[in-house]
Amino acid sequence: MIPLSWYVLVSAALFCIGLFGVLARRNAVAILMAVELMLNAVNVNLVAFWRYGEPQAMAGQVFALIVFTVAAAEAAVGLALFIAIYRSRDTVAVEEIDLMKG
Amino acid sequence: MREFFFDLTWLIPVFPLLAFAFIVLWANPNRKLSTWAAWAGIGLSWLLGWTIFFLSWGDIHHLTPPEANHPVPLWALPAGSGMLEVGFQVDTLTALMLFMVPFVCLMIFIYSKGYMGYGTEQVDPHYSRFFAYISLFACGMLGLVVSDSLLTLFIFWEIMGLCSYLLIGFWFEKRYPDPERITPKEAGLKAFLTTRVGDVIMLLGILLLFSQVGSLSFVDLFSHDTLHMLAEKTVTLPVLGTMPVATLAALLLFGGAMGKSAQFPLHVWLPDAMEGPTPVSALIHAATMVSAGVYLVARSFPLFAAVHGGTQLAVVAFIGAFTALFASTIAVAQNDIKRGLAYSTISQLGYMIAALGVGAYIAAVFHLITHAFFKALLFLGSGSVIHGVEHGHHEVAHGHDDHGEEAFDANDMMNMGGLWSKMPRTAWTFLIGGGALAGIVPLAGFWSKDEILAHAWHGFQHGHDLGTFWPFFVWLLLTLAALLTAFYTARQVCLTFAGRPRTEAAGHAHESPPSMTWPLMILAFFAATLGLFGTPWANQFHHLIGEAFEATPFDPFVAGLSTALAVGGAAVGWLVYGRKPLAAGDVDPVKRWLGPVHTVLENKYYVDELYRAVFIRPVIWLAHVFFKFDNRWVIDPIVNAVGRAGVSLAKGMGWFDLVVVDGLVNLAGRAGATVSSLSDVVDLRFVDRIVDGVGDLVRAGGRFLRPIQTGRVQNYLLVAVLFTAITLLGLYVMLPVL
Amino acid sequence: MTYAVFILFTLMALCGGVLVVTQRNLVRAATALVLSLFGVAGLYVLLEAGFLAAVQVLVYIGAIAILIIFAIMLTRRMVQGDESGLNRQWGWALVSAVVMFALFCYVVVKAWPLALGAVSAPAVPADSTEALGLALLDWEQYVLPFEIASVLLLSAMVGAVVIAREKHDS
Amino acid sequence: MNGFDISNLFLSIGQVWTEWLLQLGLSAGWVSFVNKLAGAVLVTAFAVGTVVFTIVGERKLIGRIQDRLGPNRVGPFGLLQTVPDVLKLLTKEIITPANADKVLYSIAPMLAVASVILIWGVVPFANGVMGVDLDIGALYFVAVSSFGTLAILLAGWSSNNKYALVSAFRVVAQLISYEVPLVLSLLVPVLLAGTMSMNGIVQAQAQGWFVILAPISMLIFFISSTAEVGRSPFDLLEADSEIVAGYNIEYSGMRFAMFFLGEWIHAFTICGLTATLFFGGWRGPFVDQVPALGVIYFLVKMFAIYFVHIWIRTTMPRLRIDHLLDFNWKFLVPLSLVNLIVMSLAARLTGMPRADAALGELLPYWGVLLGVNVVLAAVTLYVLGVVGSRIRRRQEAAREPEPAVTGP
Repeated sequence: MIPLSWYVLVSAALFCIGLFGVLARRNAVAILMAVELMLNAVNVNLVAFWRYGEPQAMAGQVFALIVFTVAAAEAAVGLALFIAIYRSRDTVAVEEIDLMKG
Repeated sequence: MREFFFDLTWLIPVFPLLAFAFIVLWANPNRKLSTWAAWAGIGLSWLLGWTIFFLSWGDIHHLTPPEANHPVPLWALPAGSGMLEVGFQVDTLTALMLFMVPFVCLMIFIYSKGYMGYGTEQVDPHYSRFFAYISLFACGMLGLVVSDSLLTLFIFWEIMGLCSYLLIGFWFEKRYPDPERITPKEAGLKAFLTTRVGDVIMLLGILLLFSQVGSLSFVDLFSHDTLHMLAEKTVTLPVLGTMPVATLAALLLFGGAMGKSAQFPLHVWLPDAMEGPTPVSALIHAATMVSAGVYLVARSFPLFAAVHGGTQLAVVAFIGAFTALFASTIAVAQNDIKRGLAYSTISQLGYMIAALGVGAYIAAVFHLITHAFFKALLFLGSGSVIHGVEHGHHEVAHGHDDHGEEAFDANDMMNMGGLWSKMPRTAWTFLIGGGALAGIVPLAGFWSKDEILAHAWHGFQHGHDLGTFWPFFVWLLLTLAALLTAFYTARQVCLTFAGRPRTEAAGHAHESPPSMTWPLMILAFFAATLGLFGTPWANQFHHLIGEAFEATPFDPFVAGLSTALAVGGAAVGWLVYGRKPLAAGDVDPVKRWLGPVHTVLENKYYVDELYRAVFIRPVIWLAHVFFKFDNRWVIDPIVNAVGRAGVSLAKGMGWFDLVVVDGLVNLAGRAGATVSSLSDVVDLRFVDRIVDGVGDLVRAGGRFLRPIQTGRVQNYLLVAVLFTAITLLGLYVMLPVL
Repeated sequence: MTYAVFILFTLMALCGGVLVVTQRNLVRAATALVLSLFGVAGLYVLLEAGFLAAVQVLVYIGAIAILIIFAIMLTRRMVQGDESGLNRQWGWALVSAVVMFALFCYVVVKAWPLALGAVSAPAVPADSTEALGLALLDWEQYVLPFEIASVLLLSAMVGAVVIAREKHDS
Repeated sequence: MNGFDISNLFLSIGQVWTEWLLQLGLSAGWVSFVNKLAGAVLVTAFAVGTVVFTIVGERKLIGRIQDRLGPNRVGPFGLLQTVPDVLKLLTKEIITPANADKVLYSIAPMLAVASVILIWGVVPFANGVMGVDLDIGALYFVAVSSFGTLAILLAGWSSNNKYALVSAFRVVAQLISYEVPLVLSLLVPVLLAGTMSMNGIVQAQAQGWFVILAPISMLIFFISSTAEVGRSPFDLLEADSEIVAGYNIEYSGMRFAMFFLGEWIHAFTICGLTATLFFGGWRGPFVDQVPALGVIYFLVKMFAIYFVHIWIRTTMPRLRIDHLLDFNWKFLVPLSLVNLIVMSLAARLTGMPRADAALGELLPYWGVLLGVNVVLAAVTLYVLGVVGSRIRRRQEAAREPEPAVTGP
């Protein structure tokens, strides 16, 4: 079997890729996609620890499922927001959405 | 039948909650329906509450602890490792609160209809919303009273916090010409944030208890074994040293009570809460919010008493007594009728807290109940007065248009006077409420206050857990406060009602509508008679709250002294303000006598100003400083500075050229003119430059600081991530754990 | 064999991820997201969480990816700009991501051995999907989070409709 | 080695094949790998090979229904017509539009075919004869078919053609919408069988085909799967009179053929699934004694359902997009939700019968489920009638007040 650490490393890599995307992308939708990557990285961790920890208890899978749900809700609301912002400001570039600028 | 009603206790907070939901979701556009929904909600709660109270009165021995503390679980939901248990319980304290809270709330609700101008031209645009909010507020308080664990208590506690924010800031669009004066919006925010400070401390206490006991239900927490364990176990803190867990937990819980019950360091929100509509003030100050703090301390009193002679009781006693005196001195110098009452509330809460501190549990709860009635009465009465004066003002303003809408403060007692004949019902009831507050025999306030003083005196005479100093301290401060209370109450009554009207508005005031005066009269009845249940000779109250607590013996010295002080204070008040009432434009005689001291009192000992200087300014300053990070805003100013230096240098060279070289050349030819031109140059090149330089500096500073808020989420996030990374890195490097 | 499959799926997940955050063209980025998420689904299969793998494909590729592509196309003018897909602070972002990754690696390597072979884990019960379903609906276990999640989803749906709906009045 | 058992033909062939490989000297790991590969190739070959015949069959059938002959030139009765067609498509130039997103443009057709063929991995031909008996087979089917949606969206977008994009939007709206009732009706067999494994579902139908126990679910599944495939009356995705040729307008040659292929395979794949889920799959007389018969039963059922599909395709007019979505969201989705709840309650009520239950025990089970379905159908029809007449009345009321034209 593949050692647990490999999965965790893959997950860490995926997480950091997503992190980079969240910090560096200009487009809001792209940021949302990067967030999805991060959530998936978390899920990989959850499932991996479930598998190597205690497969009889379903905690890992349950949490992964809840992350799915949250991700779906987040995507729906996020995209709706972007479309609303796009309608009013004609852009989804995050740098240009700076109503809070001092 | 008893069980049947007891099992329905959980419905008490649900009725107002349903009313809230109904108004918000369906009845919002319909004022009449909203009013009736709110009344129905609180009315049902009142009926059920009194049913339970009188059932337990008749059946008292079934309710005395510990049997009474059987919580009734409603739901148990799985939450992580444990179960989230939601339930309710009825014991004597709860039953007492159920006697007071829904009834006073009902009176306030009925009063609100008239106050918010139902059916008149001046009806509030958010009339329905107001009823929704106060329903939710009542739900919060009732839920807090019936809850069986600290967790549910905290939830309802926070609901009340939210409602206080919403209601204090109810007239959120209101602005005042004076920018220094606090607006309702800011007052709401202030109340919310100040109580939040206490709430955080309280949450810490709850977490501490949970970590130690593993449960938050009162039965588990206050069982003999748990209390013993908590008192035995000690904890060491960095600054405070070693203390029993029970002491620490009690102190932390007391932090929450300090916030909600407006005790000394956290009292600042309460006077400003007067910006809300008057029924809200009554609700907050009498029936619900501030009582919640005292209720919390009373509810967790076993915890406070777990360690004999511990610091926690001393702290409680000190804070309470100090607050009582402190606030009553301020109240003497307030001209705003509601603010005066607000400080009186703080002072009276101090009484209760101090009473709990010296162990006068029964007296404290008794005072909580009586105070709720007469303070609600006073607030509603003041609201009625303000309402009348405002209407008088409107009438005057409409009468002749040239009067204009200049700033007119209907709350200012200096604008009143002579309302006795205009508003007789309000005046009578206000007088009864004032008498109860001042402690005049045989009104309610006398008995409860006297019991507190007697208990403290008894502790001083016969020894106490805390030794003899603290009881004496409490007794002394509270007695002084009693004198001041009588004085400022008399002052308020005289300024408001006696003499002749000092303004045209007061002259045109009318009695308020019956929906406002009826609650006043009912409350006045209770304010007058309620004390008779707690007389030292036939202490029904003591009987009700439980024989477990030691009764306070009647002490003729204390009773006589406090009666003398009350009558004396009132008499002095009458002598100063009542015998020869102030005319329009007169200066307050006390102000003349006290001079600068009065100014300090009028400004509430400058506590607000102190907080602004110590807490608010540095926080804002820190927030500004922390964002120098972004490279653009660091590098840009550097580049600019270099550029500006270059320009300055060039200008300096030019100056050198102009002044030195030219000056040397021209020196010979124009010796006579040189002196005058030199002085001119000095003026232009030095003085002007310095002035300009200061200006530039300020502008550059402004430009430097302004864009620290980029408004970009990613930017903030980057800083956060970088900071996290650095912190983690530091942790790994420094901690040899990993 | 298992290693080959693992490496294949890992490469899919990570390369897809890199493409997601670097592709300027957003539709391509979304396609790369599908690839990456499919790789993650493959990892689930390797971890014997078949149900999750299927749900991953269903939810992410069948729903979220398509939703994202829809959103991209509805805000299309943005997609075809000539400017870079990254903002000015991307250098710092890269640094912090790399630092975080290094930290993670450090911790992981310290905590669990990287060595191949001699790895054992308890066997997955045969009816793990059924166990998952029972755990979700078990009063003693996760029924509350499950219900809350469904309420969240419902409210998110309603909220999304309300936010994104064009206002026809006035 | 056991004797070659003709009654369990396919398993026997598999055994012989495996032993032969082992005798060749391959290690067990490689044998399993080769076996899996061979299985995959076989299943794919079956799917693709069947298309060759179904195309001809369908065209001839359509010809019959439309009162013409259909293809009849190549081979006996025109049976080989597909061969020159395929050759023609293969030899055509593959055109890629200049502004297309080339990578996505070339990925899309492959994805379209792959998504359909992947479904065959879990379809049981006979008892145990299937690609892989996943314990989440039904979910796998739903998951994999979502790739098809993605493929269409990508094809429409990457072509950089506005008609293609509009078509892709339409298709995706349609596919996503109809996926909801599809999945909800799919859940009923899963519920009744107590497993998501396809083979398990077929085995559970020993107690009665689900078409008898849950006819409403079958109808919903049938309707929404027709929509998923995009055939008449749901063939909006290539309504050529409205949006030229749909999302694949820019495609030519083999790439176009792949979309075509994918669609065609999808058509009878769905029929195979319907047969598996509701018509007892490989179940039939004597199948317990001679498992190999299952393949025949399965194919017969599949093609019978396919025949109904073609029949509908040739006789029903096309729907308008708003009607189509209305029909889904306002009728199919609520109905399938109610159906799911009612069926789960009914199944809970009766309990699952034992595997060896006698007919006397089974009859109440059937009776309750069928009765529930009939009641539900009656209620649905009644509600439809009431709502329909109300709508009609409103429409008439709206039409009525035309002002009378007064003469000059």
